[in-house]
Amino acid sequence: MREILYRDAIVEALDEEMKRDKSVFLLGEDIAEFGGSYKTTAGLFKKYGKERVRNTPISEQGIVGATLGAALVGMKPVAELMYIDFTAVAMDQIVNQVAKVRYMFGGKAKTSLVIRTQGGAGRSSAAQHAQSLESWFVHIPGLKVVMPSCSYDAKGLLKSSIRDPDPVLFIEHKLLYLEKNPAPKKEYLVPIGVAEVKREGTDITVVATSSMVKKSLDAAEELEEIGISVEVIDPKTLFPLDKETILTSVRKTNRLLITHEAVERCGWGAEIAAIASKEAFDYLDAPIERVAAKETPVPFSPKLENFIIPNKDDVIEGVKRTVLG
Amino acid sequence: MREILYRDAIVEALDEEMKRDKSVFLLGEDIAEFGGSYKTTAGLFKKYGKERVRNTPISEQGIVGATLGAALVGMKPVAELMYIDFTAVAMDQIVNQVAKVRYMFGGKAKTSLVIRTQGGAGRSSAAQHAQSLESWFVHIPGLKVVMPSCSYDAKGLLKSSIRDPDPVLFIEHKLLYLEKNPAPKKEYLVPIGVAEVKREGTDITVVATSSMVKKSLDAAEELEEIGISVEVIDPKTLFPLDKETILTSVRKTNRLLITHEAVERCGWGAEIAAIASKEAFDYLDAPIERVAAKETPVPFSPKLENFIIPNKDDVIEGVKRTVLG
Amino acid sequence: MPTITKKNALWIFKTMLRIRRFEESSIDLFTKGELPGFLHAYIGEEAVASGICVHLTPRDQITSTHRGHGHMIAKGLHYKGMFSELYAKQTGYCKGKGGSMHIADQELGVLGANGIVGGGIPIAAGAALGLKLQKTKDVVVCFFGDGASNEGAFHEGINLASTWKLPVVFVCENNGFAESTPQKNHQSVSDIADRATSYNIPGIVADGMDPLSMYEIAGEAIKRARSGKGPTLIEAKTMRFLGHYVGDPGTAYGHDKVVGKWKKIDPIVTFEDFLKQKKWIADDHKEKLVIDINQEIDEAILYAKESPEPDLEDALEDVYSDS
Amino acid sequence: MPTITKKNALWIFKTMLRIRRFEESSIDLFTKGELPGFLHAYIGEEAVASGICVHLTPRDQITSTHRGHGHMIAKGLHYKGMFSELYAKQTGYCKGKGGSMHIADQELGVLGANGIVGGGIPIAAGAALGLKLQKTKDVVVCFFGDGASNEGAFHEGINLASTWKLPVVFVCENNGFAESTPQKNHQSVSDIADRATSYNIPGIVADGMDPLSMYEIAGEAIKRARSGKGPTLIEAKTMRFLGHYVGDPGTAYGHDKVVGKWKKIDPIVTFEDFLKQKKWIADDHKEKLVIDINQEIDEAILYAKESPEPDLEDALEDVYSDS
Ligand SMILES: Cc1ncc(C[n+]2csc(CCOP(=O)(O)OP(=O)(O)O)c2C)c(N)n1
Ligand SMILES: Cc1ncc(C[n+]2csc(CCOP(=O)(O)OP(=O)(O)O)c2C)c(N)n1
Ligand SMILES: [Mg+2]
Ligand SMILES: [Mg+2]
Repeated sequence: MREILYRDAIVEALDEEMKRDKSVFLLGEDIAEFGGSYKTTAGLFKKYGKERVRNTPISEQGIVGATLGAALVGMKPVAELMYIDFTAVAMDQIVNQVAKVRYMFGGKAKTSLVIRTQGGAGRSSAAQHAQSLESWFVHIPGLKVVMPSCSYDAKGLLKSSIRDPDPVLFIEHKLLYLEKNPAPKKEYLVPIGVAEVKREGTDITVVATSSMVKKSLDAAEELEEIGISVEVIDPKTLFPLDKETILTSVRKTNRLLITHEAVERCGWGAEIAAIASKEAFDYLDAPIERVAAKETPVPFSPKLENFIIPNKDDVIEGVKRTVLG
Repeated sequence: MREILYRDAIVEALDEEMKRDKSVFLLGEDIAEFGGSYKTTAGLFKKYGKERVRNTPISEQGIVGATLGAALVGMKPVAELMYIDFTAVAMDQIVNQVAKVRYMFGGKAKTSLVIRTQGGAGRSSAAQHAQSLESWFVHIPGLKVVMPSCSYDAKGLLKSSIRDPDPVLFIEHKLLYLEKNPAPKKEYLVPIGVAEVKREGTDITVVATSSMVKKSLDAAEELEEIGISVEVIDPKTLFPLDKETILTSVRKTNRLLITHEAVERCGWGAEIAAIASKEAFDYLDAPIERVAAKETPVPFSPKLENFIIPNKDDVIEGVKRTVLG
Repeated sequence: MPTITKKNALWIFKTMLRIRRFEESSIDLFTKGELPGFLHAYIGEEAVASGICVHLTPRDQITSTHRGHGHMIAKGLHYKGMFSELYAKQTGYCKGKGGSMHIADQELGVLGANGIVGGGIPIAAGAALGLKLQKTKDVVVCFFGDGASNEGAFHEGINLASTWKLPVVFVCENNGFAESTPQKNHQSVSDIADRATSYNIPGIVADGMDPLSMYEIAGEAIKRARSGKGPTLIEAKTMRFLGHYVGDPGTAYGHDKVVGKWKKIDPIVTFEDFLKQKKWIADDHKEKLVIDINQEIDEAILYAKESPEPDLEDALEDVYSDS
Repeated sequence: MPTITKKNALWIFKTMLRIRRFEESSIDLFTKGELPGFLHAYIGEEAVASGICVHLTPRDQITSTHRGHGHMIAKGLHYKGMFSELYAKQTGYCKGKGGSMHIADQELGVLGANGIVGGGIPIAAGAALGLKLQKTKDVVVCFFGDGASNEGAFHEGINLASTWKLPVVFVCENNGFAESTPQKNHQSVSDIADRATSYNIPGIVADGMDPLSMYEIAGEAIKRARSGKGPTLIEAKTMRFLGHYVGDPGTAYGHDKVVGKWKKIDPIVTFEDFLKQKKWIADDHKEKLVIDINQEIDEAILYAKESPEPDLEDALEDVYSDS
């Protein structure tokens, strides 16, 4: 299959959906001629022009509010917030407006919109440009939260998100943009709310999101060599959650480790641990492990950043703790 | 002991600390002559004047930013955000500035400040005035999160929060304001980071926050009658967390139920379930229950609001499920 | 001399009465304990919504505020759906899930009241963007208060609308108070219209107690928006005759004191005089109108009372499109 | 004729050189791959920070931006601590935890660079409030860019400062671009100083390429702030000579094209001419200065390179006061 950069998969998804549906348009900071800080809209300004690829002022409340307003009158806007850290600037619009209008209005609001953003550490961008805040949004009824870990899913899930009638927060990862992996040129969709078993195994289930998927697959390779068989699951969508795929796996392997780049406390992994510890209670042979970032803001120093962000070895250690006890 | 309204306990704590320390001052919307939407600053404007009890424009980013700026130059501001729902408007200042400056600046920032707010449902104030968002803030390293459930703790914990060198998000509950219960007039402090066993029991541990504490104690009363002995723990501080008190109890009762008014998914209860399921793994005789709000925005209709918010009977049912299996 | 037609003048007069009577009745019901939640009454400000919405078609959109009943009625929402919503009934505009602060109706172009001060402003800009991209000639009117003009959302929303020349009219209802706080304590400008300078758009002070002033100024601004010339900021100087919310004595900072002077220029009274001068209405015209309106209100209240409450399961619906 | 003293003029000249050379060296190191993260260079804008900070004492405070090196140096921060921070060393101003976008020093009144555009503006207002409550005569200078003037935080921070007449000077460094986006595409005003109207405070356009213009206008504004008359909004028209960040070709929207014209009025060159006219410096004065500065830079870089990296445990400290 053709190999493509994760960031180009985003461009391709946007391009295909804009071609397909005139009501789809893009807005965000420096997404037009500049093509976006991470080049995820490269070429689209040339192709679709300034009406449908709109540079906004630096005003995140304005961007998200405008996105919602346009959706309410029947457009399908796709907004870009340059860093997930900046969702904090637009939090009122995202949480009190976008997520709630349908419900508050008794179901009659049109809210087909996507807010694209990217998170994660690894580039020494320090505390305000490297957070992983997905659990905030999973906590808010009315939002869907999608987090692709590879080019194939990035394209297929973004297309599904744009077609979805509900607001979707689509979270990319800054370190994945330059990773190349397979994704067909032809039209395809990846459904929202369906997890994928990325690797089958029998000794332990590892649920990993975004950048941790690759790290977990690498960890699984190494663990194979010492005779530990790891099943790796990528939920892809944090909400709606494909609980069954995860629980089925846990009931098979009897062990669970959850790993993400967000800090552990009140992270999304806590929810998965709470669900599994209850719904697979009689199947668990060992305590559920969480491999997450250490509980600090993200430091600038690469050495420290690398220390607080979970890596392959942390996953390996966690698996060993769980399997070997 | 003297009985006092929860809201008056707040006033008393502010009054005592303002008297004690000239660097303490208050700012917020309508807190001056009006005394605050819930009268939690009543009388203080008259007593301390407009310099130390400051009405702000309606601008939550401005309020929190000003709070941080004043703290950085050595003041001890206490800000009021009228509803926790409005923290979303100030989220950037709270999360990207207040919580992180100490760390980003290498430990040299003065950040002794308190942000008071109130959450919870029960007054038909609908989706934008009734949320419980505490887990957002527990997820952010750099913040302390305090949630008093009675007048005694409201006064003692607010005084400790004002004296604390770190930023504290102090979350009150709109339905508790008019509840009267004991709190001494004399000076006392309630330490941050210490949970309290509100009722001893042997069959199950119920960890309850804010408005759910009273509901859980009432539930425990009733359950007593059918022979189920419930231990009720109020963490009081969601972070730093008094893990030991909770774990000790769970290791004794071998059962755990967590209840709060926030929605279940990615709520604070998930974190407690994740911790207990791991650290008390060998002690648990039943799956951990969570009794939380149903996963919707808060509806206006009292009938629906009452349906989605957990009550005493939900706690009783949850306990029965867990204890009687 | 204003160029208003008799038809428009009578529409405005009737609409102001419809708003006034709706508010009086809902206050009455609320005080009797029949309505849950809380209410923010529009009484005293009727000329603003009426003088503006007379220019709007059902396809034009508005965003509103916590004090939104007047906007809704002026935009054509019916009493039955509104009272039913205040009663939290299934037949309400939001099936009882929204309440006073969240009434909306996409058919009639109401993008919602809003419980977040200033929250509707960027949404209005976005709706205007949508209407522009759809190549319609429809416009958006965005209502908000003096207090809201201090929120970041005000700045971001208007900056966006002016930069993109969007078809939206921003209407600041300056009633001199933000909850208890007098304007001079929450901003250092006296004319909020001056803030238009920040966006290089027209900023115009209108007399919010005078329907004709509102009519003329709004007419211009809406024409401007329809013709693609971009947004206008209108500041309507007005006053709420009651406290911030129903039950608020309004004694802080002497709101109760200043109100008296404003009641003397009650827009309904002064506009009735104008209509009589013009011989556009007979002496008993108002009484007749009020009788009809009261009857409609009584029917609507009865309808609301008799309407079913939502079912418990309704609470779990409308969170997502498929739920 | 400007009233600047020789002493102040020389301080400004030297400070501009110190900034220029610091930026040139850090760009050089960054390009060689010696520095982690990313850098936003202040080259071209030196007159702004220098012409303003000459008026400040160490007790006065500033808030800065992602493009903050110039502000830091003008406020007196030393090369060693700054290079060490860019190198992410223990000896950096933030122990290597902050980096270029978060350098701060409370001793010298630097409340921090800021990675959030506009994030420092309400903080500056709050610091000014604190200084006022402490009955000092100290002031706060708040730096931000043209792009930042579209953030809600700009509006809320200045509204608060003007309503409370706080001792703060807001300095908008208008370099005509927000990342790639030209000013005309992100706002409809050409003079951001006009936005002062929204807060009823003085709004003054200064020539950000001319240290004397900055010196005069900032002097007035700071005097005004110290004497309790409240804030001023200064718009410094300037230009960054390089791309948005080090590595950005700056080709979008022709930034690279316009820059040439601005380089012709390089503040360091023009101000040297002024000083020579004034006979305040000899012909080889600049060369001598540069030699000293270069030596200081070399020492600082060496110091930074030889400084220890933070220990792993350091990552876990400074989250809370007791951690
Ligand atoms: C973001 C936010 N902050 C605060 C409030 C609480 N609040 C509700 S109405 C109001 C006053 C609004 O004043 P104004 O904008 O002048 O409108 P008015 O009530 O005078 O019509 C306030 C502070 C809110 N609802 N939302
Ligand atoms: C809230 C927020 N939005 C967006 C960004 C990304 N960003 C960093 S610098 C910048 C441009 C800032 O432009 P301006 O304020 O004019 O400052 P300049 O870079 O021109 O000095 C942007 C959009 C950010 N850091 N913070
Ligand atoms: Mg008002
Ligand atoms: Mg700029």
